[in-house]
Amino acid sequence: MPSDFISNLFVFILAGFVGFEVIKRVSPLLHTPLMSLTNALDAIVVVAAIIIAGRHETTLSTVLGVIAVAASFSNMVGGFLITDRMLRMFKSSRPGKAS
Amino acid sequence: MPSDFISNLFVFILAGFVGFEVIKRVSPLLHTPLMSLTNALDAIVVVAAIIIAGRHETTLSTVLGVIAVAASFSNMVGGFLITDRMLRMFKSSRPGKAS
Amino acid sequence: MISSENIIEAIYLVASALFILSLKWMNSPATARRGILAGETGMVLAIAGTLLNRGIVDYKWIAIALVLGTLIGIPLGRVQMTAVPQRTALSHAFGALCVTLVGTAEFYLRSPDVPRFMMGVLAMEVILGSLTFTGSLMAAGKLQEILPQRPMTYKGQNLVNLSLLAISVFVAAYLVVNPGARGLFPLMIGIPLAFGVLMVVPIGGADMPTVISLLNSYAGLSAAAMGFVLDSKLLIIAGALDGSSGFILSVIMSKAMNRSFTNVLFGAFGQVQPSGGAAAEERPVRSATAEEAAGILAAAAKVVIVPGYGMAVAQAQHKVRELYDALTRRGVDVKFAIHPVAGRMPGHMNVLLAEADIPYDRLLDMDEINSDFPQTDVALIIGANDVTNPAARSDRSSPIYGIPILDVDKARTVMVIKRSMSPGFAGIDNPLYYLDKTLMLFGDAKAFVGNIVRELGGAHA
Amino acid sequence: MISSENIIEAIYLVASALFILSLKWMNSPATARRGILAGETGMVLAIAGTLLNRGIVDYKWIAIALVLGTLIGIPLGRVQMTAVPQRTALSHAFGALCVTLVGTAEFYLRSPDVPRFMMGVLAMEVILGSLTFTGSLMAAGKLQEILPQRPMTYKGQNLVNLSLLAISVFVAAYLVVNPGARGLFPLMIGIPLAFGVLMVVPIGGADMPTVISLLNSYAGLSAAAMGFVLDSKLLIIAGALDGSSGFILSVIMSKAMNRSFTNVLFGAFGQVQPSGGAAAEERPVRSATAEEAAGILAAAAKVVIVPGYGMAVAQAQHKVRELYDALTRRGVDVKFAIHPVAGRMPGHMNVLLAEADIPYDRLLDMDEINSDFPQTDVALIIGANDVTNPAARSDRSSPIYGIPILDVDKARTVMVIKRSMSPGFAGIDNPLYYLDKTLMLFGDAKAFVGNIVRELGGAHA
Ligand SMILES: NC(=O)c1ccc[n+]([C@@H]2O[C@H](COP(=O)([O-])OP(=O)(O)OC[C@H]3O[C@@H](n4cnc5c(N)ncnc54)[C@H](OP(=O)(O)O)[C@@H]3O)[C@@H](O)[C@H]2O)c1
Ligand SMILES: NC(=O)c1ccc[n+]([C@@H]2O[C@H](COP(=O)([O-])OP(=O)(O)OC[C@H]3O[C@@H](n4cnc5c(N)ncnc54)[C@H](OP(=O)(O)O)[C@@H]3O)[C@@H](O)[C@H]2O)c1
Repeated sequence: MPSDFISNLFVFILAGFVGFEVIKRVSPLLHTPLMSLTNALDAIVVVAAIIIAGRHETTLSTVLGVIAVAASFSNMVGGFLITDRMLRMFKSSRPGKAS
Repeated sequence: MPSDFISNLFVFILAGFVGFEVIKRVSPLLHTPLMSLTNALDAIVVVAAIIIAGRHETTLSTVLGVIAVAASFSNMVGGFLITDRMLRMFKSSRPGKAS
Repeated sequence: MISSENIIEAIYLVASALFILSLKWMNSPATARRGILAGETGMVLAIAGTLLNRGIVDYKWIAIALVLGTLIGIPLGRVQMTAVPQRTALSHAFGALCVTLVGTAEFYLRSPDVPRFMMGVLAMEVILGSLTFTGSLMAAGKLQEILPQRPMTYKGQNLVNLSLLAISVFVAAYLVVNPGARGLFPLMIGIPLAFGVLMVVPIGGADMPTVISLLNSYAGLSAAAMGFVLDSKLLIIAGALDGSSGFILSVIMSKAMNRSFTNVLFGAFGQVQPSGGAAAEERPVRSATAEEAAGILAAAAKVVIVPGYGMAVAQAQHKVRELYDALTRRGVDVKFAIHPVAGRMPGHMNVLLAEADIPYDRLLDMDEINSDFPQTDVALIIGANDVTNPAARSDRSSPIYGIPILDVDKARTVMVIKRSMSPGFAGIDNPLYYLDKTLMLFGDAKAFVGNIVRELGGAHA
Repeated sequence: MISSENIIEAIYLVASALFILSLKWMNSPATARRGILAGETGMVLAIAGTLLNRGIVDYKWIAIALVLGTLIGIPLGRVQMTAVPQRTALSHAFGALCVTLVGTAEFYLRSPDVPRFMMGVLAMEVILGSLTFTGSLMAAGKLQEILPQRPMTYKGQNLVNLSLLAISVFVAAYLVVNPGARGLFPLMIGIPLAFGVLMVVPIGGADMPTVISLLNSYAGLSAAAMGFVLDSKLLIIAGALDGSSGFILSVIMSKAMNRSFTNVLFGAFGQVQPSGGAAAEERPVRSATAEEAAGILAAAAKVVIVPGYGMAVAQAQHKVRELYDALTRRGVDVKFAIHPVAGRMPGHMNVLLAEADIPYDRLLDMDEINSDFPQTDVALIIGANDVTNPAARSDRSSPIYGIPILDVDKARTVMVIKRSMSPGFAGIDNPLYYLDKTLMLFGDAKAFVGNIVRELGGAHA
């Protein structure tokens, strides 16, 4: 068991606590945008894919890497786009006219 | 800058977030017990003192270590004792007789 | 003194903090936009930081992949609001795909000399990743109604599934002991892929949202596992955040539907539908026309509109907006009662109504609004059913007994817009429809609301 | 494969999680006891784990130290509730002492070969530690009234203090560059020690609670710094939690007193007192006897008791409890209005009333109770002053203008128990006392409440 594993475990546990505390308090009003936002954030796996694709070690690894980058990056673009679209809809004051 | 510093920084930041989220939601009713509880928890520095005292390298270090252990441990004992005392006072249902 | 690794790590640290803030700011619509900004900034930083990585020798392929990703991503960002559930499922599939592929690449680059421990985590990453991949695709298919919505069950199904899972775990264990066995790795992907499909097959289309959230947390976990393999705190944090989000949402949903996870996963709930539908027809109900409905609404002082899944499928939100305008113009006080699981995903009604520009301070949670119903003249139910079913309060035998519902039956008059007497998602009859105070308004939500608006002389579309 | 270091680290991980849960469970009285248990378990685990450390050659001294600590700790755990502020200050001093000593030992064991970076953190640790040590001692002294409560100020004071701080930072910087200069280390402790004293000297006794919380977060930070030096995540987490707790509490306090930190630290607020005191005497007030007060209370249907610092110093909580019993027995509805900064530390009133066995569901926050005052027959103010001062709402010139207060003046009758017309902590006159609806009940809180109880014939002590 590499010792950096434990320090990563610390990070994992703490992040878990933060996650629960923070998400629990997201207004139910925004649960759908929350879902798409977490999609976008989940796309962070792209960083790992980028390295695989960029290291260019074997053809296999490069191919897999490229697909992986495309897949996760599309998540990021799509996720942020739609979350933004949704949130732009939420208006508090009496709005002017139907969209 | 040792690389483990950054991983510690991760832990620090995360713990900070957890701290804020959690403490913000402590009921004002319990702010005094909260203060004494954090005193008790702060006594965790005893672990570092124990090692200094126990390694027994120089007389100086041992003396300092012993004082340090005594100081922090007294915090722990005192802190938990008084927090417990306070909390035992808080009663919800109509109590029987004045203490 | 300060190596480029350290700089990258520092950038990742900032990115992680930004991700946390991004979720934190989602707690209210006022700060939510800032939340997105934080998320985007974090993402840009993280990617920029990664591109600094010395290991990268060739940026061509990365560039191509990024362009590709953008091309796929933009349409995925432009889908109809009603298509959000399947879009979400799809994006879990993509995320899981990425994780699985990276895991595979890592394995073949490193094996045979993969440290036992890391091999274990890697196995977990790949297994979670691949089952999430196919599982999410299935879910998306069912929601998009490419695949049959109704649950497909057969005897010993759960046994088959679990044994599949067991086998893949066994393979993983074997690989941990001797990581040289490259030949076995495909098995460790193939079997979970199959499992993912079979896992979702027996689950009814309407249960998908819960499944999606569950898969969401799997995706998060696999990302975190990848973080452990690559010793990347950034991935671990993002994974943990994503995982807890998915978990909490699925808990909220199953609570509001009073179902247990196991029940959702193995229950094949949907089947009940027919029976409930049949029982319905017999007893008499009072129905009314759009004209009558319009009259009653115009006469009311306080109206609460209860939207449900039906409004979503009918795409009626804009007509509802017109109704809201027409009534408000006549000085009627109009509120919306939003049940936590109205529709088919958490917050479903809120986005739809927001899409139609209805101010969100008119949308009230169940807990806020329930006390108002006794003072309400008309409760207008538009395509909602289960979330208004009084049986949940009274009838112990009902499958939805005990779930918190909207007390519409406390209002002076109840009007229900739906196409027929057929039941809702839970597949059970709704006693509400047989009350004297209840008027059934049969028809498609969009069309019927449109008629009411016309009667009120308020159509401006 | 699994080394003892790993086991210890794993134990520390569990301990950290328990600490977090412990604070989490403090969010309601129902779970708070569990919170302590979690904290204690975590502490035991952490210490046990530490004792496994291979570096430890000799347990004798540790044992002695632990016994010593227990002997000091027990009395510190048994102090009067009214002495809690100084006890808290004292325990910060001890914590900081420990951190400083450990830091010193570490330095002398490692120097001259201390890596620059670590030396920097170590310096921060000892500087924060030593100034917190003396600062807390001073605070404790002032609260215990061993030291003069009133702020001591002289020209250029802040300049002197800041330059002291600057020097110690400079020394630290020098040590970072050449860690061999063992001779300089004592300076880096001595100067902050002096700074700690001078920092607190100009601060009024009543401002101490804010200072204490600030020092609390310093203590936390220094512990975290130590964690960085020793690469111990456990210390970092505990330090961060402690730091944020102290910070949040001091923010709450300064908000409720509408003061800024700088204002608290450099303001020497206490001086205003005399002027306000002088202005008071002139205008006429109506006063009443215990007998009259008892009559009015007995006739009332709804009574709200507003306790303040005066009740604390008079130790009147048990008498108040008797009053509460006597009135409740006569069917009067009695509630308590707790202002966030009533008394001299956060939650001060709550502990005192809890100590007197008054059920906490009778204690209402400012926000909960303020709407009740208009329907309240009698607001009985016991040793509170600033938190009831209407000037905070109306008089822009008042130093407390804008702070949220208890709207006691909205009650039908207001009765104020205090010994004189002299002002409270803020040192300003209170217009409330000159209202026609207000009756002043002059006397010591404990004695006077005792008399009222006797009049009500409810004394059973
Ligand atoms: N929100 C979530 O996260 C979530 C997730 C999973 C499951 N669920 C479940 O979904 C259900 C949601 O309850 P709900 O009341 O919103 O919906 P519901 O109970 O599913 O009822 C929807 C009703 O709308 C009517 N309808 C369908 N299409 C329509 C149209 N075009 N025009 C007019 N009416 C139409 C249907 O009746 P007709 O066929 O007669 O028109 C049906 O009775 C709950 O049982 C909940 O547990 C929710
Ligand atoms: N709670 C916190 O965390 C905190 C921290 C720092 C500062 N503060 C400040 O402390 C103040 C608290 O307000 P407060 O209304 O509770 O107290 P206060 O404004 O300080 O007033 C206390 C009053 O009690 C009276 N008193 C003193 N001894 C008494 C006795 N033995 N019997 C009867 N009355 C007695 C005093 O008048 P007589 O002398 O005429 O009897 C005084 O007017 C606020 O200004 C707040 O900003 C609070």
